[in-house]
Amino acid sequence: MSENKMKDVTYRSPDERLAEKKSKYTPKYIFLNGVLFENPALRLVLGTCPLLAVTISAKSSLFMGLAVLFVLTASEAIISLLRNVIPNKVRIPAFITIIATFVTIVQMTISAYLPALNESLGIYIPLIVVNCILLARAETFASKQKVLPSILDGFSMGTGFTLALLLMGTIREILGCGTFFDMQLPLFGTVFEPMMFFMLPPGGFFVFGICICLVQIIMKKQEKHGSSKEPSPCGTSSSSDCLSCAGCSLCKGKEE
Amino acid sequence: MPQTLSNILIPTGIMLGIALLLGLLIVLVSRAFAVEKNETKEKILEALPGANCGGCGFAGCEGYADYLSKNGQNTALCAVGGVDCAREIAQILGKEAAIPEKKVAVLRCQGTCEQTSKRYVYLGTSSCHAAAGLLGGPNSCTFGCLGFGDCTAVCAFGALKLKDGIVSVDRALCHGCGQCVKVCPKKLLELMPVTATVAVRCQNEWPGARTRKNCNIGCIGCQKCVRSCPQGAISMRESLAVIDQSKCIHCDACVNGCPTHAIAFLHAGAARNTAPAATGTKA
Amino acid sequence: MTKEFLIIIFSAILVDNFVLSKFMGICSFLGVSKNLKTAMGMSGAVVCVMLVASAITWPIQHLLLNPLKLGYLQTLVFILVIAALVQMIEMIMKKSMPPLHKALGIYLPLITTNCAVLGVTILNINQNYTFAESMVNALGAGIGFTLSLFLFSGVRSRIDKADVPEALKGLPITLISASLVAVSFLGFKGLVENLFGG
Amino acid sequence: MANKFKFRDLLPALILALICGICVFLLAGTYSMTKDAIAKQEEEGAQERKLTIFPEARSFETFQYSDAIKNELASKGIEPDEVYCAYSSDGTLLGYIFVNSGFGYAGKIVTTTGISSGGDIVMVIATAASDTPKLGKEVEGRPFLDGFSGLSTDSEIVLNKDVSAVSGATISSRAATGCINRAREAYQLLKERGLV
Repeated sequence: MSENKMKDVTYRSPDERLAEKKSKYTPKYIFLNGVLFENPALRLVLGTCPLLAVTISAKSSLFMGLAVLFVLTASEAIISLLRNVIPNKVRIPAFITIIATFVTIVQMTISAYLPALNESLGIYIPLIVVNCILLARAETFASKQKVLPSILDGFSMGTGFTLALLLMGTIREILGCGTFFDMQLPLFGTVFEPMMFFMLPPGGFFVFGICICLVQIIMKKQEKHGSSKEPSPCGTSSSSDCLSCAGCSLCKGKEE
Repeated sequence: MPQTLSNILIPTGIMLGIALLLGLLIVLVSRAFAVEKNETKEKILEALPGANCGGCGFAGCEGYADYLSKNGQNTALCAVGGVDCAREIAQILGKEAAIPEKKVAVLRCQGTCEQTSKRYVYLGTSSCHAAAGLLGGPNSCTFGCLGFGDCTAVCAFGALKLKDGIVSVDRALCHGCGQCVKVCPKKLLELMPVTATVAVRCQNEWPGARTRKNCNIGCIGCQKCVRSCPQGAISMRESLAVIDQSKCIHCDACVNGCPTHAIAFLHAGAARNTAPAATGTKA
Repeated sequence: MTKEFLIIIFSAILVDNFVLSKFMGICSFLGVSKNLKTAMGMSGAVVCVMLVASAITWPIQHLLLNPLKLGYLQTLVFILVIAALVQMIEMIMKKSMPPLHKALGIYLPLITTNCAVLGVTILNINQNYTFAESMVNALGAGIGFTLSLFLFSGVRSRIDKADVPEALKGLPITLISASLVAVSFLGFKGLVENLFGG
Repeated sequence: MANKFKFRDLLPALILALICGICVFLLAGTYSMTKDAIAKQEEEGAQERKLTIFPEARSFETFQYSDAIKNELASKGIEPDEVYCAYSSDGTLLGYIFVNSGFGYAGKIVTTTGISSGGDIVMVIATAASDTPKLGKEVEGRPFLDGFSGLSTDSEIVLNKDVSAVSGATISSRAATGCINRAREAYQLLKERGLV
């Protein structure tokens, strides 16, 4: 574990705490947050179920990423619009209903009026309902912030997720079946025998682990140079309300 | 028109029914399992730094906040939060502010690689507990610091660093939370008040001759310091000198008298006063 | 009849284990398997959500949605039922087991979007199991989830002890070991066929 | 309950119900608008599949058979979803089309099996909608399905003997072969009853 875990945890006076909560979410910070610091797939490790299934080919990862980007932005906007209406007791069912309805409407319109898009995207839309990112972002961000930051956050999270998917998709496709966006790569057919392992989900785990390792190295390098003013990756300032998410070992969250 | 109308109204009706039913169920369950909100506890939890280090003796900040909201005494146990955190808690509970006594961890061993030697080459897992289990560890002095860093791993503030075989405490970063004291298998780390200037930096209870053979900076029990201390603050345990910090007037007589330098200054600025008979307390 | 149930249970636990063969519910699987106590707490919650959800969704589908040809409502209604169940379990847990509730953190509400739970309910309908069969399937899936969580938290606590290269510390090494565990589960593929001559 | 059941306590339930109601209202609205569009898409897809099996066919009628036979097929578990007869322009019967569905690795597989009036399989088209591309989806590929063309419907088709399975997608290939075998058995039964 990184040795200085809670270096900055000292006493903060009440008004300091308030200022910190307010000023945190500037637009630039939200975008960088979604793509780099808090990339949903590689840092917060959310949305892994579709991620393993979809990143078999770069094309399908791209389409899945775009679908998630579109649905995530829109549903975060709607949820942050209704955040004061929905009482706290029924927040999860309400959020998930809004998300599920939105996804089903998108699925229907696409399969009815856009057959070309449906051919490539059709299968991934129902998968999005089960994607943890939507509910996680709705719960931690959209239900607390105003509409505009939520839309930006949805957009940045979507792009971050698409980039992560694309990265993994290309690696798995090149290693798994020697093609890139279905174009047969010259070297790969003959000299290098594509490995079926990467097409199977265990391969997905493996490549996912390697990608997170790469991100971890980059983040550590930046931390050493101190160039990135990287907040605690869980996006939560003090460690008390850390989400103890899977990425906990990366961030300054408390450690059981 | 009626066809599409019923096509829309029926599902909407069904959904309304299901959602209402589930909503009612949720409300019922939430009433049956209502958790009373403890306002003061929330406010106190806000005030505490949230390091969950256990320095106050409770299971993390949650436990301490719970205790405070119930009986409201000793508001100054949080070493990490320091003075202003204690003041805010006292203010929340409406008590007068008590000043917490800032404590810092001190390693009571100076057995670096040059001062001591190794009895065997230890290749097990790199943890003090594991090494201590094997004949008391590879060090020639079995009381000494093993240097595998169990304490550095547990220190939440990065105050402990491994330096040429033993642990060195960075007094600025140390918040006195006491986690390292608990985890050290040789019980070498101790929380001492910041105001302390000298300490016996050794825990070796062997008779002097045996200590001398295994460590050239250990306490050999010659009792020179006991005689030289004007306040009689130093007593002997087996053949190991122990200083009672409350009686110490920081006259530094014991440090200058100690032949093996087992008694040492705790921080650079401590050696302010060399004259043995000086009186008056230091800030 | 019991042979039928045995086949379902066996394939749900070993052959088509929801986490390690069908790869559903990985988000909470990775997030919670850090220590055994929270892992068991989580799988307890998942098992009862699966059982109760299957018990509720099966009649809704067969008595309400099918006769009225409202297939498209299926996902929405199922997720709503699961979300309500999770909300109730969260409240019960907050009252009776606060430490476990705090340890699970975000992962309790995330059971709702846990693909395994929704997967079980939809699978029960697609395979058009009878009510008893779908309950058995839910039980099997729950036990399969617990088994894989149990195995994996054991593996994970071993890893924390081993000295792992600096860059691989934490999540990467967990994922690589998860892929190895998943490969081991591939071995069960042909089990049910020759065991029961299915 | 400690305090009396006030209306305020019911508010969360009502709001949840309201939100769900509005959601489903929108959903049902879009469904009814898109229902016929989707049906049209499906119809086109099905029509296109039939035409690829019997290119020279001009018209397709659903094959009528009595309920007794339907129950008999159902009891044997080989009842096809739909059965069509293909007629050429001058009305001669070209063959039959059986549509069966089964479950592959990750979802539903629908097979459209064309059987000539002589009793041999003309061509098979499979759609594995929710299968993962490059794996389950390969079941839709021609290399796998062309293996079935020309096989006679008298004997059972065995995977890896008459037809080689798709590597890496054994479950989906087995499911597809199962559907085609069910179509074949249904054809045999209708033949015994003299209807075909």
